[in-house]
Amino acid sequence: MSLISALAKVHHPGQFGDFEDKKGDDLLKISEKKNLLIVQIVQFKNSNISTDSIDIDGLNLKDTPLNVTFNKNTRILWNGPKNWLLVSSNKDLIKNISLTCKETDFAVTDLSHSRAVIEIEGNYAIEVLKKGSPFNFGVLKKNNSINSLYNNITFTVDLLNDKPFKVRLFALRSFGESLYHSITDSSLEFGYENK
Amino acid sequence: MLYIKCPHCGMRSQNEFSYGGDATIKRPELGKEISDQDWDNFVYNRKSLRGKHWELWQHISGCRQWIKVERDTATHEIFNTLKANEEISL
Amino acid sequence: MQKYSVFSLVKNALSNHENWDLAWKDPTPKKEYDVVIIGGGGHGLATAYYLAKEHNITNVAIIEKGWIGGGNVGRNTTIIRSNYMHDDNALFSEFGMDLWRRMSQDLNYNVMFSPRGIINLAHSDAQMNTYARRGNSMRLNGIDAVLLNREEVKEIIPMADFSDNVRFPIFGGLMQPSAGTARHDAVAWGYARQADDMGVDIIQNCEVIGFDVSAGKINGVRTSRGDIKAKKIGLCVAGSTNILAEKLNMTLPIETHLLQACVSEPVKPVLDKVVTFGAGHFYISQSDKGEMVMGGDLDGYNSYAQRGNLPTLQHVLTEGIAMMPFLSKLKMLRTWGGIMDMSMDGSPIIDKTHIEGLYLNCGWCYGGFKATPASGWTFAHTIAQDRVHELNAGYSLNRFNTGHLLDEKGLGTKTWIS
Amino acid sequence: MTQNFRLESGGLINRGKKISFKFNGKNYFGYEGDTLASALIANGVHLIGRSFKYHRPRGFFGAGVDEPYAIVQLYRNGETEPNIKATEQELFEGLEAKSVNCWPSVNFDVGAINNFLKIFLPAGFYYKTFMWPKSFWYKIYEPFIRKAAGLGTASIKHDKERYEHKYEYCDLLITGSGPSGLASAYAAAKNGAKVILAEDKSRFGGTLLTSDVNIGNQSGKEWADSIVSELKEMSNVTIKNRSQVFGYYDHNMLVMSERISDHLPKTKKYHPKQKLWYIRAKEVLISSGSIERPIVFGNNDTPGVMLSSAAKEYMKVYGVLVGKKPLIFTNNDSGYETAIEFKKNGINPIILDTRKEPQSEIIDEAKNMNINIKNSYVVVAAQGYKKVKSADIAKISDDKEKLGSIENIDCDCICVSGFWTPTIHLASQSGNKTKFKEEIDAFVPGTSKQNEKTLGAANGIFTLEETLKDSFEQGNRLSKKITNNDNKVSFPNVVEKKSAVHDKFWCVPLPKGKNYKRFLDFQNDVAVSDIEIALKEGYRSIEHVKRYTTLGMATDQGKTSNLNGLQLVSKIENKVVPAVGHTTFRPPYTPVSIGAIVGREVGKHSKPTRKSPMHSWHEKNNAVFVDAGVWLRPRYYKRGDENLFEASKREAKNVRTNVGVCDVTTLGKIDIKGPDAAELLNRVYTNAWLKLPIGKARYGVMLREDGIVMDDGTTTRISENHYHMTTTTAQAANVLSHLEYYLQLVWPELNVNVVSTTEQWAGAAIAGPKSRDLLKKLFPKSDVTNEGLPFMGYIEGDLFGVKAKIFRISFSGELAYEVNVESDYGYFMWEKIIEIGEEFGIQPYGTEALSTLRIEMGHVAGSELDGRTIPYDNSLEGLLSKKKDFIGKRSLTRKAFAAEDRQKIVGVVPLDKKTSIPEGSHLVKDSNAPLPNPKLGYISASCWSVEHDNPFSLAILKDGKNMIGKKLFVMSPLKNKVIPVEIVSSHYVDPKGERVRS
Repeated sequence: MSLISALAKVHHPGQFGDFEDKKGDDLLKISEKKNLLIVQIVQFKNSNISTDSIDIDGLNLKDTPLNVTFNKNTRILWNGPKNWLLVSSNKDLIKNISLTCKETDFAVTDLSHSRAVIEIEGNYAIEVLKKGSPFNFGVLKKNNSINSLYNNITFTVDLLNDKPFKVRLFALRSFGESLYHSITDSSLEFGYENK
Repeated sequence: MLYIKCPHCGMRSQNEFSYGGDATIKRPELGKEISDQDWDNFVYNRKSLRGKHWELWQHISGCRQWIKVERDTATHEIFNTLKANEEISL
Repeated sequence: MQKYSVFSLVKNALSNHENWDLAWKDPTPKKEYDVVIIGGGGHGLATAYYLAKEHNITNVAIIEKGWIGGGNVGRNTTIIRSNYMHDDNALFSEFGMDLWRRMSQDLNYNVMFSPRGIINLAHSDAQMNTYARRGNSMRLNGIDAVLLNREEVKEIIPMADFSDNVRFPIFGGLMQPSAGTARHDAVAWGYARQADDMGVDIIQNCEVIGFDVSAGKINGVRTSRGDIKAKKIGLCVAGSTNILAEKLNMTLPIETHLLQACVSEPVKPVLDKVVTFGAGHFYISQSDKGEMVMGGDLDGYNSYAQRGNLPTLQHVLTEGIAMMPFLSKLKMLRTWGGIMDMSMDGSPIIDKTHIEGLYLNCGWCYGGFKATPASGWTFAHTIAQDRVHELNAGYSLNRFNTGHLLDEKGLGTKTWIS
Repeated sequence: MTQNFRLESGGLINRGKKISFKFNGKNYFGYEGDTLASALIANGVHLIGRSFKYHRPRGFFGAGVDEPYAIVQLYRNGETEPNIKATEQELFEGLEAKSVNCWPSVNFDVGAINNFLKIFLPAGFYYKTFMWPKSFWYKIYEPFIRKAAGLGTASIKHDKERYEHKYEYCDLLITGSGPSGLASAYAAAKNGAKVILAEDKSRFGGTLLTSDVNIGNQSGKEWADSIVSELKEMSNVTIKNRSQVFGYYDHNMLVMSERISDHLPKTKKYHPKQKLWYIRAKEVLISSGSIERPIVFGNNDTPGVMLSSAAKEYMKVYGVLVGKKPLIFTNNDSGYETAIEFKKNGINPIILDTRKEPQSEIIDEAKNMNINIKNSYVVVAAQGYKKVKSADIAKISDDKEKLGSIENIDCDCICVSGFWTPTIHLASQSGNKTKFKEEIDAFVPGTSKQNEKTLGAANGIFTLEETLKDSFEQGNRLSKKITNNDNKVSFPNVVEKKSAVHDKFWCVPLPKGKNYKRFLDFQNDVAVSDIEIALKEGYRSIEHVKRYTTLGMATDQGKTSNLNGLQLVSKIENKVVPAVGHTTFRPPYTPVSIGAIVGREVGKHSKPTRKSPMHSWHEKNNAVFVDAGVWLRPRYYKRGDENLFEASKREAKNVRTNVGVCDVTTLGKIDIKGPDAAELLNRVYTNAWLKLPIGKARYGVMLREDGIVMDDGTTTRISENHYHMTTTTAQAANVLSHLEYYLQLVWPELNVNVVSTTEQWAGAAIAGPKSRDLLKKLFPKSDVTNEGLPFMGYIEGDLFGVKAKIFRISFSGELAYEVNVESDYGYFMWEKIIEIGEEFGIQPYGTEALSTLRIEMGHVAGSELDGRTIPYDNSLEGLLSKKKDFIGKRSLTRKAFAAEDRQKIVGVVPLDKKTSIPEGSHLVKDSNAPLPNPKLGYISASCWSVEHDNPFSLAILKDGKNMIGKKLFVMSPLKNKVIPVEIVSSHYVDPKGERVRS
């Protein structure tokens, strides 16, 4: 059986846009991130459990805006009050989450297939985002994440690194190709390399 | 473009939100007898004040929370925002 | 009254234009009138005109907070049409179309009614069917309507996007050939001039402060220029309806919202139809001056500000370019915002109220300008006869209670969604 | 070719680089750094176009954004753009421009006949005539008038340029790089604030480029250059030229258009032509300077009459003389500066000063240079048609009412200065209530409304020292508020010449017996006499005057005319200017290209497109797609030469006889979890939900509070506290928001989480009598018998190693299932279904066949649930619980909703069983009745019934319940059709619903 990722039809290797004479981190690198575990974890309103005591892959659930708690494999993005988006390369983690976050207190929903994920690396990555998102990226620090929108498509931004920038963008899967177009089109001015 | 303070996420641009109208209208309790007039007041009739009023927005491209915003309808100035579960004090 | 004509123009030219009469006077308010109309917009002026002309009631004052014609009649996209689905809306508007066709002559004022036709573009078969439902309804009501296929649309408006690089291809459209535009300011001024001539007092810079109501009856109105008595008062203040309703302790099925419009720089004639986009909300026509007159969605939140924000216009113009890509190269010259009564079913209210002698004319949503003559005519009738005319019977206030709604769009009570 | 009007040296142009261009077909050259205007003037070209109404000759009036009439049609890189201001367009190699609003040429323009008829064409003339005969307005007069108006020509070709947007945030946005802009930016930047400095022109420095001042022992320009280069080096500063901040919106959001490529022969590949910046600034400093006011006199629109500041700018910036016999007409010292500049370049100007005995340093300097100065003198009228040849001048009395005898003096240009008007547009847009400042006869900003401050000339401060002082201070103060730094910048020594007080004089009286047109608005041909007529006729509010005469409504938006218009009204009405008021300033400050406002969301990308994981399979298999909202769905799969009708009939038939598969991924899916999930469903759906067993699905309808049907769908109980809800494609987002609304605001006590899982699952509907046989092969390990998986049952299965959800639900009315797998496996699932289904004769079917199937079954969908119908209308009243309350229930008791003869869904069959019934037709009793013919109902959906092989439609019909068996007419006047029909039950196929349970 074959898996077909959200951007399989549009993401092709190569160099595009105004890429000539550009190298290193001045040339943007764009890739699709596939096969990630993406899980929404929501704590119910009447739940009394302290989320600090929850341990998922060694990470806590912190109810702090912008906050990302992370380790090598896993990043837990604050998604709203008592609401997190866990993103992990460790697919088996889902079992662990279901055991840790009991259904009397938490709603755990696997959304792994519901997102298209684009990663952009390079000095101009934030400049690309500024072309379509009204968010004030001046306040987004390394290991922060936000939900906002890009050219009218709702998306999540996770800033993994800032020197040079490395950001992961999540959009609903069916919008993936449109967001991909928007992002790559905005990147033409800087030139980009598809990985 | 309005700049709205989401009580959960902080200052965000209006296009992350969708509008929800008058925040002071309370839905009558389910199963309770209610007069025609009161029902019409709930479904249709609106004060639509000029000046300060409370309104709902949903942070639809953010944390998806419904919030309450005190805004001046004549100047668009925003004075206060509250979470869904916080009561408006008029 | 001086009659306007080519001859009067020549005559006055030869006397250096020094002998033109006042179009309307600037009277001091009297203590009492038979009827007071609040609001010197198109509808208020038309109401006074028809009160005098059709019902011989001339002891009438129009009181206006600012200057006449300064509300939505002075800030709209001037579209006139009767392409409605619901009978009540269609028959009312078509009655108005007849008044439009005669208006310049009736008023002896060229309102430049230009029946150039309106086309609503359709972008799917499903939409063609929705338009067919409306168009057939119009035809059965005796209103002109033509269903156009893609080729026919292309013939008439070749500048629309018929290329392959289009998100929502054009399938066809519904055209009302007799629809069109008019010079909006002239409508207000024309009505004002005639009403004034028949004895109506047009009182500008006069703000309503409160009402004199006792035992369920209206006795008069308190204004910034003194108290004025009247047995009958007509409220005609789209955009400020909620404010005055509050002074009367009434809560109405209306919210006040902001709608923006804009014009491009003038260019030579290129578009001779009114066109609306079917895959969104955008409408356009070209004025006699050459400006592209464009509008679309509400700003989407309650507002009295008469000033909008750019993202709404960006959204509207995005649809404009999607429909007619050449617009991209034109420049936006002027933008403005109007505040309007958004009623809870998208249709207006012309009715008596629970207060004897108080009459209500409001809730015009986007469609007030085209309704000016029919609204004035039926409102005058309702005030003069103290009963609704069959043309405005459907525009009752209690329809929200009885459920006899006139919802053309099916959007319900979220008035900010357009 | 030599440039007769180019100075030997001087200016900021690059004389080393010649640039050739074409104007009205003739070749010229200019230099790098020229505008089209400066290059044309250098070549002695002054006739540019014709005015709007009278077609009078038009030249140059200004040197920048305030230009009212030097408007051309521009040709660039195979494209053309109308209404370009020659004063703003920078010269590029190969530029071509043509005059507008003239025919056959700008030199000989037939429209100029209007000029001779002008006494018959006063303000508002068209309201008074063109009314007879009635039909002539639209047919004859209007087309004629429209043709005459309009300036340039729009090409209807699609725009190939890119336009981009940028959202930016900063501490201080500073608009304009003149002395106040530079000083405040510098002070703020030194304090570490994040600064954006925007300059409309290509050169930074504003008036410092042309004024004769000294700052810190440098010339104004040198000082500006040094500040600019320092600012450019600072990482906290963004400094942008060719960038106009044109709009000040709510919450300190300003919008700026950056012209990235307009000055280049063509736009660089992958780069935008223009970029629109949405800037949210903590503080805004408006340093937009001021615009010189004209003085109004006879024929003041003749080419060669221009602003004195413009004449100076042409000399100092472009090394161009606007004339060789200049007459300077001024009421203040600015005119002297221009005269001095002429004199320095070897030209002898004459100054006419309205003032009697003004004294100042500048005047002394002019006197010392032996410049001819005539005090208490005015220009009565310019003479010359296409170019100023001479001027009628006269002495004016001290009260400025009476003119002395008229003399005529030779001149080739008249440079006018009527003092300065602060550019307050942005402050006014911000909501600042502006106030009238008597000393300068102009409006200045009042109390700040948002976080904005206005500096320098824009604030009515016209001395450099004061301007710089205030600007340094404000830049420091506002940045300190944000950064808490306090790095003071030392204040430089400023040397400037002191001016004398200006004369409050703006309009030259008409000499006796003369009838010169004295223009206020040059583009729209609005003269003093027009305003007089408007007032005489009672159009007295300034808004009425403006609208009646079109004063200030041209493409320059009255930048040089509004204030003089106000002065005139105030004089005639005998009111002070502020009592007359001014019209509101609205964005944009200058016209902005619509392409820039829209940005990159054009063409195919004007809206996002949503695609299912199986989209590429559909594409490969000849699917013809249909838009469902922003989703693309297969409408039918074309085989050979089939059309829509044939293909959908084939596909539908195959479902009824064999088995079909349809992509239903687009249906909204909402995952509902929590202890109170059942309670939530019970409140939002009209039927009962508390007792739904695990592993079972149920159909539900939800209403809006006003009783109208909002959506329908099935919801399945997956486990104790876990439900899987489906919605229609169209309402998916609304339903989720609706649930969140009730959970967060109305019933916060319910512990439920809702989240969209639409994209998590790829969905395939498998329908038809052979669907179970297929299912058995797809899921050999599962029990999919009627007992193991009954109608409305749910199980989980294993599709060749992929976990699947199997729902036994049916939209087609056939035995049917819906299989969901995780989206990455969607394509795999689909291929497997097609592959294994082959032996059962499977065919994919699209939305059109889906419609056919649901219509003949009488299932309601979007065309019936159209936001106007209640459950009863759709025969869904059986789903209304009597025992419990639910959203919208109370509204259903209303009179019209409960009426006996309420509309209801019925079936419609043509009597001849042949004629297709167009959707959108109406049902009437009598097809020959006079109009308006009462309509009894309408056709909501039509199909060709594959079961009965004849046309069948659904209709919403008044008193439908009692109409079954009746004969009516379907009418579609649009299609010229009258079809006799019989009303039947809406359930045309399998009315008892046996197939779905088989």
